[in-house]
Amino acid sequence: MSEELLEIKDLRIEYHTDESVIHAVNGIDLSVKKGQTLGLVGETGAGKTTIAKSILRILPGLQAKILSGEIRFEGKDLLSVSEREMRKIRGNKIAMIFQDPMTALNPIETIGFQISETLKIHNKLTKKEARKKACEMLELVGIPSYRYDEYPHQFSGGMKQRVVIAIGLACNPELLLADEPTTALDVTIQAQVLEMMAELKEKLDTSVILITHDLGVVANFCDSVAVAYAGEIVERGTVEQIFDHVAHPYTEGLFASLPRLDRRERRLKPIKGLMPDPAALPEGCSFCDRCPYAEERCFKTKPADVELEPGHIVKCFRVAGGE
Amino acid sequence: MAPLLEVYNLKKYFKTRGGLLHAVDDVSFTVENGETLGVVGESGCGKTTLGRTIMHLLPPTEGRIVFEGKDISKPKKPELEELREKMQIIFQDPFSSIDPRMTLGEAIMEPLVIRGGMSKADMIAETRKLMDTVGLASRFENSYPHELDGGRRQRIGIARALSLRPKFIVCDEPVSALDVSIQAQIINLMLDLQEEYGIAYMFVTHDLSVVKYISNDIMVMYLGQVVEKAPADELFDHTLHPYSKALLSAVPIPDIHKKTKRISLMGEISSPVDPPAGCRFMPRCLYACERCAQPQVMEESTPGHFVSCCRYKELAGKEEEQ
Amino acid sequence: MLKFIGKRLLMLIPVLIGITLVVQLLLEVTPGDPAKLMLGMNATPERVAALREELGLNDPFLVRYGRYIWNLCHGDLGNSFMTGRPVFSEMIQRFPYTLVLVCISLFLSVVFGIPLGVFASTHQHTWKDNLAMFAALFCVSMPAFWFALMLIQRFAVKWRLLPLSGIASWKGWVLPCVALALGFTATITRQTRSNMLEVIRQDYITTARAKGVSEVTIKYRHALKNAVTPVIMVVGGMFGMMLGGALISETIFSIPGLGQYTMQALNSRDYPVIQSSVLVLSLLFAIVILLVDIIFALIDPRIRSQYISKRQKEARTDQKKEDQEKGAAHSEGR
Amino acid sequence: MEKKRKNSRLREIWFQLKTNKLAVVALIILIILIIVAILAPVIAPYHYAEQHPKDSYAPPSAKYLLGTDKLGRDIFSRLIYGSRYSLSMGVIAVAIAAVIGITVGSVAGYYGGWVDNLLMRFLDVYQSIPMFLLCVTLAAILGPSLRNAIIALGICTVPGYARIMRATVLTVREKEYIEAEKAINAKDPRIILKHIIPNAMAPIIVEITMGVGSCILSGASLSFIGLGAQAPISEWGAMISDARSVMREAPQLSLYPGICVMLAVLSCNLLGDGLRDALDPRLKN
Repeated sequence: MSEELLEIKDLRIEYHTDESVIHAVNGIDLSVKKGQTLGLVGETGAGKTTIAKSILRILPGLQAKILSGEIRFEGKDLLSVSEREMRKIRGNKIAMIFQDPMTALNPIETIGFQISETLKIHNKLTKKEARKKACEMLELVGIPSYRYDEYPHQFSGGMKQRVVIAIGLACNPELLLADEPTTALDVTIQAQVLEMMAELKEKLDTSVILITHDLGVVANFCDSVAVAYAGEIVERGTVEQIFDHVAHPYTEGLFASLPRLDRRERRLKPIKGLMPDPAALPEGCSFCDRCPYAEERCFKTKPADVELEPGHIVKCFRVAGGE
Repeated sequence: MAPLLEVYNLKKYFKTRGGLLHAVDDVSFTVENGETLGVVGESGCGKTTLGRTIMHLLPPTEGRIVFEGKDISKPKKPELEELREKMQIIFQDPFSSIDPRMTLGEAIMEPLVIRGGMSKADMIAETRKLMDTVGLASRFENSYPHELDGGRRQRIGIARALSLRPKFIVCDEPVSALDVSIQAQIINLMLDLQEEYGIAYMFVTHDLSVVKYISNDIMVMYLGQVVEKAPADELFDHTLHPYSKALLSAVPIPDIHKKTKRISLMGEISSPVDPPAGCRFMPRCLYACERCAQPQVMEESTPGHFVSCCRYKELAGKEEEQ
Repeated sequence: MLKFIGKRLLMLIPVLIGITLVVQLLLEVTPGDPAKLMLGMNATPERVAALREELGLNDPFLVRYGRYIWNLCHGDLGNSFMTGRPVFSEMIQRFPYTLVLVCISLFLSVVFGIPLGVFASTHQHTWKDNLAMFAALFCVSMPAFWFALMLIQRFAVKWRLLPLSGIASWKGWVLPCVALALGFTATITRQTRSNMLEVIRQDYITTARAKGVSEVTIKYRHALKNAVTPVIMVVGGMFGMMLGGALISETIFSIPGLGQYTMQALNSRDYPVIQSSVLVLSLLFAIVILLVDIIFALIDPRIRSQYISKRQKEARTDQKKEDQEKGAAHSEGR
Repeated sequence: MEKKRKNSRLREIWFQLKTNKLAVVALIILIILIIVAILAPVIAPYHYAEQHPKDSYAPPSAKYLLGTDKLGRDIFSRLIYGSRYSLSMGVIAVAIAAVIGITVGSVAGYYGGWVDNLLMRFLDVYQSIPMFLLCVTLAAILGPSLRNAIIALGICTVPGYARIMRATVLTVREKEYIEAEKAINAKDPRIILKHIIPNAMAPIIVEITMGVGSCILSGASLSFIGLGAQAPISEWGAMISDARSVMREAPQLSLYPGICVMLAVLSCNLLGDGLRDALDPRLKN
């Protein structure tokens, strides 16, 4: 399809530490359509952040190794462009928002500088122009522009995250990678920030990859979903496909273990056990140990992607079973 | 029967350079035997301080705490020791609430060792039993906390709290640091334990969906004060206080067909240092009026449902009109 | 800002009183009679007693302390027991030498130490870093006086490039400054490197990277600025250590500064001089620490704004305290 | 169970330390130095003060491994004996400083309030006097001798330990697990001895290791200016001091003891660095 903005194919990433090799990302395929929001859902250690950082090629160079794969963005493979070219993409065409607003801002520079810096780099603006644009950005994220010359410690957590978003959106990027942008915030502040993000996304026509562990956030803000588990995408599709026609046992388990405000149940149905150690993944399906439907073949061979309906792709033998 | 825990007008102030920080300000509630009181609120609302004050980890500034009919506001040392066998606490962060130098077995056994009066063999047996109860395999006995995952570590915390057979446990955000699938395991475990041992919980959290699951009564806090208090279902069905409503509506529901109408709040939580006398939520409230600058009184709207808002009746009426 | 400086100046007063008290007390517990020392071995007891009376050594401690402070306030530091000359004028004369020595050395340490530290940190995991770090540790572990002797042996005795001692020309300054600066340069190098590595790991550096900022800008603008702030703290502490080092350096290279003066006084138990030296050097140290605090506040907005807006004052004071403690811990780590 | 745990903790540190080759080398050098110091009379061919006037300035030979000095004393033997004085200077001074410092720091840190305030203000004054200046003054006032130099060194380095101990105790004290201990009725002594001190030890251990090095260094300086070990004691700094006057004739005389000081101090620093990484893997880069 031509409208795909970003396409990731068979991406594999390992981390090498002193003691072991961690298989962080194990052959994932992903795509984001123009103007859409993809929710990347998964628990701690599922490899979500690694995927996002690999798109921008800002993984820690010494430990992380990209083994294979292709990240196509506007027809170019980001993994093979030069560092120079990549720098022109970072912050300009693809921007990233980080999880913890408390640490994501440089404590000894003004927030104004931090926003205008990216403008100066990519749009070749003069100091004055950059300042003007940065002030506009501040107003856009709901911060009065007279606070341009203030420092991060003078802002609350929610405000800081707004600044981080302003930095991300300053150059009007095609794609915004938002890594758990609201996890560190309180619920009411989270609602404010998410709403603002959704609005800006519409206004600027940006595509978004929203990394989160909160299915509620996904339901409210995303067009399509990819569920990550142990470095794989076990299920992906549109929100309707995922929320109304759950196919993968892990996704099913995720929904069942969620305490819900909108239902009355007295007992949750958790997934048993733990995520496998990414340094020692099982031979077969990575979910086999915890899966209530696991069969013999699940332990032996890795299931392949199965397309249930157009766009709804699941990595499981059970759905491929032919029923 | 009298309630297990009664708290009257509890206050906890901290002296800071800027003035008095009202962490907990005039909070009253009761907890029945074997039931769960959920305490919800955002960061800075004083919910954690409330738990610690009841546990006497922080001395209360003012107010009365009655446990099993006995006033324990200012306990003497032996009283306090006796009390702590009946009241326990589970901490939020299982990464930091266990001494990193203790093995799992030692950590669970420690309360027994401190209480004394048991032979070493009995203590070891009891430890194994506790580990079994909370679902920790005995092979972990000699592991260090940093070798375990968050879920197992939280199980250690629960086993420790359980070891003295308390009647009441303050749970301070016990599942907030955990992943969803693990969180569900721990919540179920806590429910099972409550059923088996008849423990009463005070469950402090910021997560409304969790609190809904586990609580009989729910108390919503804002800036050190209780704004609304009601049985769980009642609170969710007939939310009265504007803050509770906003809080509820802010939780994204994982269902694409039920898009909630969000009530967006203005601004952020104000400073708890020397707060004004009126309603603390006033600066952010959509319905604030002049009367809100007066001190608010807790009113009982329906039996068991308390709300601290001078306009709740009008607002309820308004909503119906719409 | 002025308020901040004023406040810090006020805090100097109790410290100074403390120092004078400590010095007075030290001399109090010292065995040996200054009067006897002054008159030499074969003085008659009568003369000693007379001199004691004259010097007021028989008065109670508090009286003597009060008198000392009183004189101090009038710029009178007493007369040297040995030469009989006023200590104050003597010190004024010698002061510039010490100041020049310490300042040049400090300047050298900073100018070489910080870039070297940055260099090492940017070449982490390569032989360049390992070599730089080992060399730095080597220099830290070297006795400064021994290094000075080795320098003299090579440059002055063997090659005759530089004068053996004395500061007749600029050449005379070279060896003392290099000798004094070496260990401190190494310390700054180590400190800068570890700060840089710490900062490079921070989230805001990743943010900068994600913005498309070039690696060079990241390292030299974003990281360095953050990494250097604690180094400034260390430099302040280092000034004190350099003053201590000047005692030996000046003696070895016969520089007529305060260090040499103090050493001579110590050897001859010239109490007024000892007392004044400790006081003056400590005062100098305190002023430098004050300057460092001010620079620190200028660089770090978290501290600066503390004196601009009163909001959230609390949190920031705590932050500052923490930083200072860290700074103190660092400078003590040396 | 108790024993096993302690062992495994030590093993863990050792395991971490082992990966740092330099630290292991440093540890070996230090152990050798300590053995040499203990066995000095056995190893050294001559007594340190034994003079051979005929062999003044003898070159290195089988008889005198590193030659002799002006008075014909065997340099090699003097260096070996010197390790005794130099090392003991470092170790004893640090022991004095650490004991006082740890006590003061823990008290200030744990009790806080006015006790803390008083002690810290006192340290402020103390530290506003340049350390080496205070040390020299003290040593001079007490009278020049090895013992007095050690005492002066010990007293002057107290603030470092006190501050570090206080800072760590303060952080450990605020940890949630200390609160958890209070919640299960653990009493103050148990909390301090079993939980706070062991968890606060890591930085102090590193500081002590490094401190021995810097005390050897400062001790040598004191001896060099004649305020430490007195002739004929062959403390390394004193040896350099002796050799200074004959630098033209016999430069090697000041070279050897200097190298010894450097080796000892370097080993302490390397080991300290290694221990810091081993005790707190987080800091490892």
